[in-house]
Amino acid sequence: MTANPFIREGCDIAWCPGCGNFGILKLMSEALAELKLDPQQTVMVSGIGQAAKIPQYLQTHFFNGLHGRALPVATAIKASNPTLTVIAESGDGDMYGEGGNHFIHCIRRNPDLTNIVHNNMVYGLTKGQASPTSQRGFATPLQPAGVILEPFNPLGVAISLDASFVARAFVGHKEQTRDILQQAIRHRGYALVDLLQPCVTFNKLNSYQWFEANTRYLDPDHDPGDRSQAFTRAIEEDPLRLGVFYRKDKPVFEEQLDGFKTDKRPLYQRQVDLAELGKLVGEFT
Amino acid sequence: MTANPFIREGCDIAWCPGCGNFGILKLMSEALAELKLDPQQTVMVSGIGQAAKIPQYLQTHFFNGLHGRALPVATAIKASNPTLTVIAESGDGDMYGEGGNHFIHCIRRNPDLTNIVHNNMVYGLTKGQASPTSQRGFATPLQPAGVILEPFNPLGVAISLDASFVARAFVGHKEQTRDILQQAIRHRGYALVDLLQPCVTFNKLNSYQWFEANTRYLDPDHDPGDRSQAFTRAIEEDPLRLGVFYRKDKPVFEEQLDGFKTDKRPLYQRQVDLAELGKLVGEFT
Amino acid sequence: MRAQPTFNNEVSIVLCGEAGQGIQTIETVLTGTLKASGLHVFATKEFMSRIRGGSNSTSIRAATSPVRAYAERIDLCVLLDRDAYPWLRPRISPETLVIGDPAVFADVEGLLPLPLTELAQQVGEKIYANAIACGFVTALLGLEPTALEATLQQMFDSDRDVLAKNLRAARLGRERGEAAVSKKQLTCRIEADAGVTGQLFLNGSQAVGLGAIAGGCNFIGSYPMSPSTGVLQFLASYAERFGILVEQAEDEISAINMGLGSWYAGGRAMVSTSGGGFALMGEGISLAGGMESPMVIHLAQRPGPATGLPTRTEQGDLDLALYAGHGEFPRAILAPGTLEDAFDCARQAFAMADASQSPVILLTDQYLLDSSYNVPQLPIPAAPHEHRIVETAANYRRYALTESGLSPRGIPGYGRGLVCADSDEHDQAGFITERSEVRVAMVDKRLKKLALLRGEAAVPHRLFGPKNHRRLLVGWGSTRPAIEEARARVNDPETAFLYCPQVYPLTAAVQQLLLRAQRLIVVENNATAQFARLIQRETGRLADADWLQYDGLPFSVENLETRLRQEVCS
Amino acid sequence: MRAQPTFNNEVSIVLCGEAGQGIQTIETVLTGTLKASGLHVFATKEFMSRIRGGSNSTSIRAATSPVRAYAERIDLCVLLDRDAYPWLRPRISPETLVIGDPAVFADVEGLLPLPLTELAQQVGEKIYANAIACGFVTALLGLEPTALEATLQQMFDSDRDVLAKNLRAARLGRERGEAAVSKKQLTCRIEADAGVTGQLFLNGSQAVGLGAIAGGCNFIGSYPMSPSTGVLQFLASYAERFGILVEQAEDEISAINMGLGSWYAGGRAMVSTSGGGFALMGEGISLAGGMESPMVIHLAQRPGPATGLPTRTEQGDLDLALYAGHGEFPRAILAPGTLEDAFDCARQAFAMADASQSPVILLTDQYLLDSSYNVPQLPIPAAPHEHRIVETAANYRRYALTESGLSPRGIPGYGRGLVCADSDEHDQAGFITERSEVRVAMVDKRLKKLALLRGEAAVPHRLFGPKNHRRLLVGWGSTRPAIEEARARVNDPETAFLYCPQVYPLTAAVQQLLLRAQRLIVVENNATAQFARLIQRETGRLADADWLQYDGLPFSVENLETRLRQEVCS
Ligand SMILES: Cc1ncc(C[n+]2csc(CCOP(=O)(O)OP(=O)(O)O)c2C)c(N)n1
Ligand SMILES: Cc1ncc(C[n+]2csc(CCOP(=O)(O)OP(=O)(O)O)c2C)c(N)n1
Ligand code: SF4
Ligand code: SF4
Ligand SMILES: [Mg+2]
Ligand SMILES: [Mg+2]
Repeated sequence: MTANPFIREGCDIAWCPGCGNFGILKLMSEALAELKLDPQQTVMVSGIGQAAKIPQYLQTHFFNGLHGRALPVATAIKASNPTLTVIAESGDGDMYGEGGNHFIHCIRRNPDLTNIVHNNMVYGLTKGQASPTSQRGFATPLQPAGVILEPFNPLGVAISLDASFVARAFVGHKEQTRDILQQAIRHRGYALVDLLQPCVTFNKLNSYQWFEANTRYLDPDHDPGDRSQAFTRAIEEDPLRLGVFYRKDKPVFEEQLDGFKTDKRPLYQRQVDLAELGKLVGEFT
Repeated sequence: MTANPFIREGCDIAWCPGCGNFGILKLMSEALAELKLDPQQTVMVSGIGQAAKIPQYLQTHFFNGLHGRALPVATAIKASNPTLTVIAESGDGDMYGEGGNHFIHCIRRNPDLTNIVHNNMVYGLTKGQASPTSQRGFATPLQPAGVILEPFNPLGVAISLDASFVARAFVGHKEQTRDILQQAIRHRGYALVDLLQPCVTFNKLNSYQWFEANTRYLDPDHDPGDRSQAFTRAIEEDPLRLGVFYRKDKPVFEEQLDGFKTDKRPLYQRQVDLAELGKLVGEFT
Repeated sequence: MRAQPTFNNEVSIVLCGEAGQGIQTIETVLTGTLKASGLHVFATKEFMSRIRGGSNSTSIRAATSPVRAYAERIDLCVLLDRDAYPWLRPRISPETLVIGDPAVFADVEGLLPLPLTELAQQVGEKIYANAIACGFVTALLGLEPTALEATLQQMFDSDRDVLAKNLRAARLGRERGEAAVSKKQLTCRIEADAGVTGQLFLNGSQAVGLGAIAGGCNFIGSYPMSPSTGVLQFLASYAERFGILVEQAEDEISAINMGLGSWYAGGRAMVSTSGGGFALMGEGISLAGGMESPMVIHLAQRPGPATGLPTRTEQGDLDLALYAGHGEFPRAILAPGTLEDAFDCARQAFAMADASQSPVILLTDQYLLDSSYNVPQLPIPAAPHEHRIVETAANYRRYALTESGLSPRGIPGYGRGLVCADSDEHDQAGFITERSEVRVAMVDKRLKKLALLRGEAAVPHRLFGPKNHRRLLVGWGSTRPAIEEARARVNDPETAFLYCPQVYPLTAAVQQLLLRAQRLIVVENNATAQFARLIQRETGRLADADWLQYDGLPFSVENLETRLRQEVCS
Repeated sequence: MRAQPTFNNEVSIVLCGEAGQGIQTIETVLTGTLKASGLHVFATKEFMSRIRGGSNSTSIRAATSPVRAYAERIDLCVLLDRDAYPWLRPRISPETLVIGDPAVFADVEGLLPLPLTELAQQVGEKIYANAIACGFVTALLGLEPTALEATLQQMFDSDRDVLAKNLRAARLGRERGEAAVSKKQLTCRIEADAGVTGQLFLNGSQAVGLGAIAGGCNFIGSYPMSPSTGVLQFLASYAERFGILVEQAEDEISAINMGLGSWYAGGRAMVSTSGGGFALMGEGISLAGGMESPMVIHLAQRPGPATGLPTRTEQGDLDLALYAGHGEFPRAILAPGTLEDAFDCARQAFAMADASQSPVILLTDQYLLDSSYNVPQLPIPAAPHEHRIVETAANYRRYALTESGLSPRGIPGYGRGLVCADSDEHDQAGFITERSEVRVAMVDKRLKKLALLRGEAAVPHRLFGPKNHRRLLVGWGSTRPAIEEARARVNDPETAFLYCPQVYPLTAAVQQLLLRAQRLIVVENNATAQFARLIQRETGRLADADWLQYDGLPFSVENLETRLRQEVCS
């Protein structure tokens, strides 16, 4: 076996021992390597949070931007150079909280990118406040009497917006999750993987055991082409379903842009056509 | 018949002749009056846009704030003084575009307010660009080759987030729409009315005729308690369904706040308890 | 009303009506006709934030020599609507010829009657009042009918019937106009300049859009907001022709983050927005600063705070542009004053952003964007922009420390290296660090780049008037033509005008001029003298006077001329 | 390492280890014990932006008289982790007693060995190393064991077993400590001050939170962001007790808009955020300005740009605070320097916002918020805040023009009037208008309110040192105690220290002092001398020197003392 080209050597990893993020890191590097992707052609885009540090530990290009803003960045990277494989990966607070508006509109755009959300149902980096996916009653330093908001349902929302690929996975299940990640990365169009991940430090409720006990894969006869069925599964809470809920092939964003109609080159290979500009200016007489 | 106390006399109304907004204005003043609400206890909150000008023409309190930001304002007004009736009303661009993140998280909170969205499938005030609900192919000065994004599905998203009241109406149908508006205002909890409205100036596609031809009420046996069924109806595009899709009674946001646990008074009636503060400070020895 | 109106060398025409009545069409037709007749033409509009109704107007100056600034004086005032009249009242003098439908304006003393409703009915529809008015006005000015006819032909060439009706309407108007000329003994002595007809005629939004293309712009993600939308829509309409990726973002935060993503991947991106949207972009601008990403931000000013006056003009966001974004990093702010400047500053904004790997803000305003006039040519560069992206080597480090503070900029997928861009404080390779010595080195690295923006890469100032001046008027952005014209009119031998298209950072040359001036007068379209404060902050030099205006309207030449005369006499 | 260590009047202790090792617990236990022993105590921490691992440290000073600033010197350095050592290296002098596990730090010369692992194993778990270290240190300082025991008792009173183990660990540590004292002949002469034990001990976040409550804060919608989260969580923990509505917003934009909604409806709201979140609030701040809504914004600074150094300190957002938001409107910025100031400025921020119907920004930083020390008392006001809301009459107009610019503020549901608040330019009743004369009147009205913030409502400056100074050190915010102490140490008869808790607008008194100073030195924890620039912008007075630091750490007393000595000698 050759060495995995996606493993970045010598990182000082800033996660807590036992954190679910380690498992995700490993699965990601394996999934990328098995897909035979090229690190030089792969860009990881993230926001800020514990999950959002993952690009620092993978041997790829990265754009580790602002909290909540990975998706617009990733969309533009993909559009500006469609030859790149683009993965937007961050935490649940980042993607569904601060970045919620980008989440819904990115799905509407359907750029060809993979959106992986480490869903630990808590804000890790800022030390344990509720995230949009925190369960009702979950007590935190900021919600001392427990969360009173309805948990955000990323799958339901994505299916409502006719996202082209919608899946949920749990880091505890290595085989299945690696497979789901690979399907998502291979999928042409926007692909969401809501990836359940225990935060051993700040979320004592949703532990490895809890996820084991409270998740179950979609039935084998689940039809990912059936949107209503996918939705019905997505709103089930007990257990939370795992697997690929929904998929639909649709035209991708970047290909439909006027700016690619006649010129297919990535932007960095283009130069302004000054003669054409001269002509255009001439039209203003 | 006594005069409608919600009609503001002598307004110079800034809408185009024939605009669907006039119909909404009339229906709103009638709905409010028929519900026997008190203008002095009613607050309209809006953002910026043509729709968002409606509070200027109703005889109520208003907070005509920033583009996209009506819902957080409305949530806080209701929480700060729960005796008020609060209506957040704006356009589709305002609520689903710029304000998309507030839309999804406001639903999760479930404050007792009514959210009315004038859905003309276009940006009116800024002269005709696509809105999140614009149909694919709709050509505008900014989308000269037509819209390529999936239209935003407000009802589907709201149902995914288990919104407590979700309805769609069309301004062309006066009786039914007034009734839906009244149900929404009376409803305890967050209530969404996606209100279809022609923009006669910038949206030549979705005209009165188009809405007449492309909408149909939910079947009489539709069960608004069935979330999956509501979703299935919400993703139908041809025709667009009208009526109350979904409702569910849930605890409202403001009542669950710790700050109301012992003191039920609206905030303006409170004073800091300095003796208690002295005690608290004393605890820091 | 004057008995024997005479227009010498210049005429100032104002047309006003409701939104939706077609003022925009009249403006296009009339300016086209005037220019085709060999006159220098300037036009600017003011309009309400509504789609129909209200009161809008367009002010047109036509002259023997170039005109580029708003003037208050009205020679011909065409009233298409009752509501418009009170708004224009203050500008109407006894010399003004007021033209309107006698059925509507029975009470206006000395009205030059033009029965618009009646004539339009003859043609078929109300909307033909526009062509009638154009025919009338061109006749008053004694222009050849062919110019108007040709303009109409060009405009309505897609519909024969509509064209025929417009031509008929124009003729009806012209006949009335000719009759009025002979009756009033109106004389018009505005000589044509044959050179004008071949010149360009465009507005500020178009100039900025063209300049962006010249700068290599190939990506724009933005959210509509007056008065910035024109530039966005301009680029959208040429997206295919120039290979520009255009996307309407869901909000301004998305827009600027898209822009940064595009630069990262090798694009040349810009965003276009106004004050409120720009305020939302502050964090993104800070990200550009921290990540050392080039970024071009077009900030089209309108009066604030908050929603303010969405369709009016002000220079109220300089302070904001200067400090938007948390933390400390360099930036440049360019504020063009003419169409040529608008083109050139837009182009240069890309070059400066690219060269300095920093955000560059292009600061315009509603007045500049919505004003149009003829210009001989735009300064199209001889060669396309420099290609500054490096092909990366395997050991590429995005933030390598160098003498100048600039690290060679690689992009993913071009070369063998990895491009690691980080929003946290980072080491040379782009990885998160908290080591204080690295922090200090990175702060120093970033701040060093300001020297480039202040020096080599800077857009130079212009000085108008005597080198040996005692009194210095200072202006930035859209006020340039009005100040220039006022200064030229007064032509005081001791007064010069310093125009700063680069408002930040101030070049050494500008600082010297400011410090040397004996009397410093800063002219600004805002209430708090923001540029004067910037000068004070940068040089310690206090302005001796601030000439301010903040009513939502641009400075008129007369306003500045009057102030300058008073100043010179006192 | 010194042979016979002696601590006269003061000792400086640093403990360091990984995140998650319990440095925070040690800090709490040790400071509690020191204070209970009658010593004045100061503690501050620096930590990495990670939850486990890395290197964190806490610096504690204990003294005979009050200590309130960070000092570099280390007398006792307790190493709990290998990685921490290199970070502290620069602060370790030959005089420093380095304490650590001999198994881990075999290579550290002159180590005072404390076999933490071994002893902790004896007690049961690794975590008891903390109590062992506390026992050891208190023994070195010759403190009575009862103080430590009482502190542990208080802390672990919920779990008997844990408490017993902690007490045992403390004893083990103490025994080793006592042995070391006799062996090393260590002498500790820090006299106790009986008054200290009854004093308060709190940190900056708590002081701000308490001050907000004192100001009548009853609403906070905010989004977590270091280092501002402490204040938010503080208020959350007292939500029921003080009737405060607390909500975690989905983002900072929602947070500030919630705040404005609450003020509109009669609440007294604040938001708490840091630079990046504040940058997102700019449009909301502009809305507060345009709508004339009171608003209190707590901006807890950390080093930028972008994500920067999330857990470290800087004073880099003054410029941002000054100009955030588009358009022109008044605001005030308060930057407290001590815990008493933090309390008082937080309280005053509410009073000023309410009185001026404008946004007030409370500018703190990580260093201030994460530092704690004993204070005799907090300035709790005698009476609660004024009730400024009016009961509206039927013809109520929200923006009635008045002499002062202030219109009586009504709220919906209290009185017979309607409260119409608008983000567009509006007339006195709150309705959209585009009339230029109304626009001008409203701009003037809004700007007038600055006089109140500069005058009557202002938070006064403090001058330390001789009135007849020649040299003036100027500081704002958290640098106050370090500058105060450095000045006191040098005690130059010609040098005074001007501390400005209100950094904007500058009061007339401050301006006078600045203009009168012969030599002006501005001390700031940033790279671009932002306050010096503000002074220049407001007064034209150029600072003669800027003493800056921007490595993510606070100024130490020694740093300032050295600079001041050089300055005085030169
Ligand atoms: C604009 C802005 N607001 C707030 C923050 C502070 N912040 C950093 S990470 C984070 C939450 C992280 O939660 P999540 O995305 O769930 O990631 P996790 O740490 O749980 O993996 C927050 C609130 C920030 N960096 N920027
Ligand atoms: C931050 C910000 N961005 C953009 C705008 C400009 N703007 C005003 S209204 C509007 C869109 C209005 O569309 P919609 O909400 O659908 O209302 P409509 O006019 O169609 O009723 C936009 C983009 C703004 N005022 N503020
Ligand atoms: S805080 Fe939670 S999510 Fe973050 S590294 Fe630790 S265990 Fe993982
Ligand atoms: S632009 Fe459209 S939405 Fe706006 S008033 Fe006119 S018709 Fe109505
Ligand atoms: Mg999380
Ligand atoms: Mg709309």
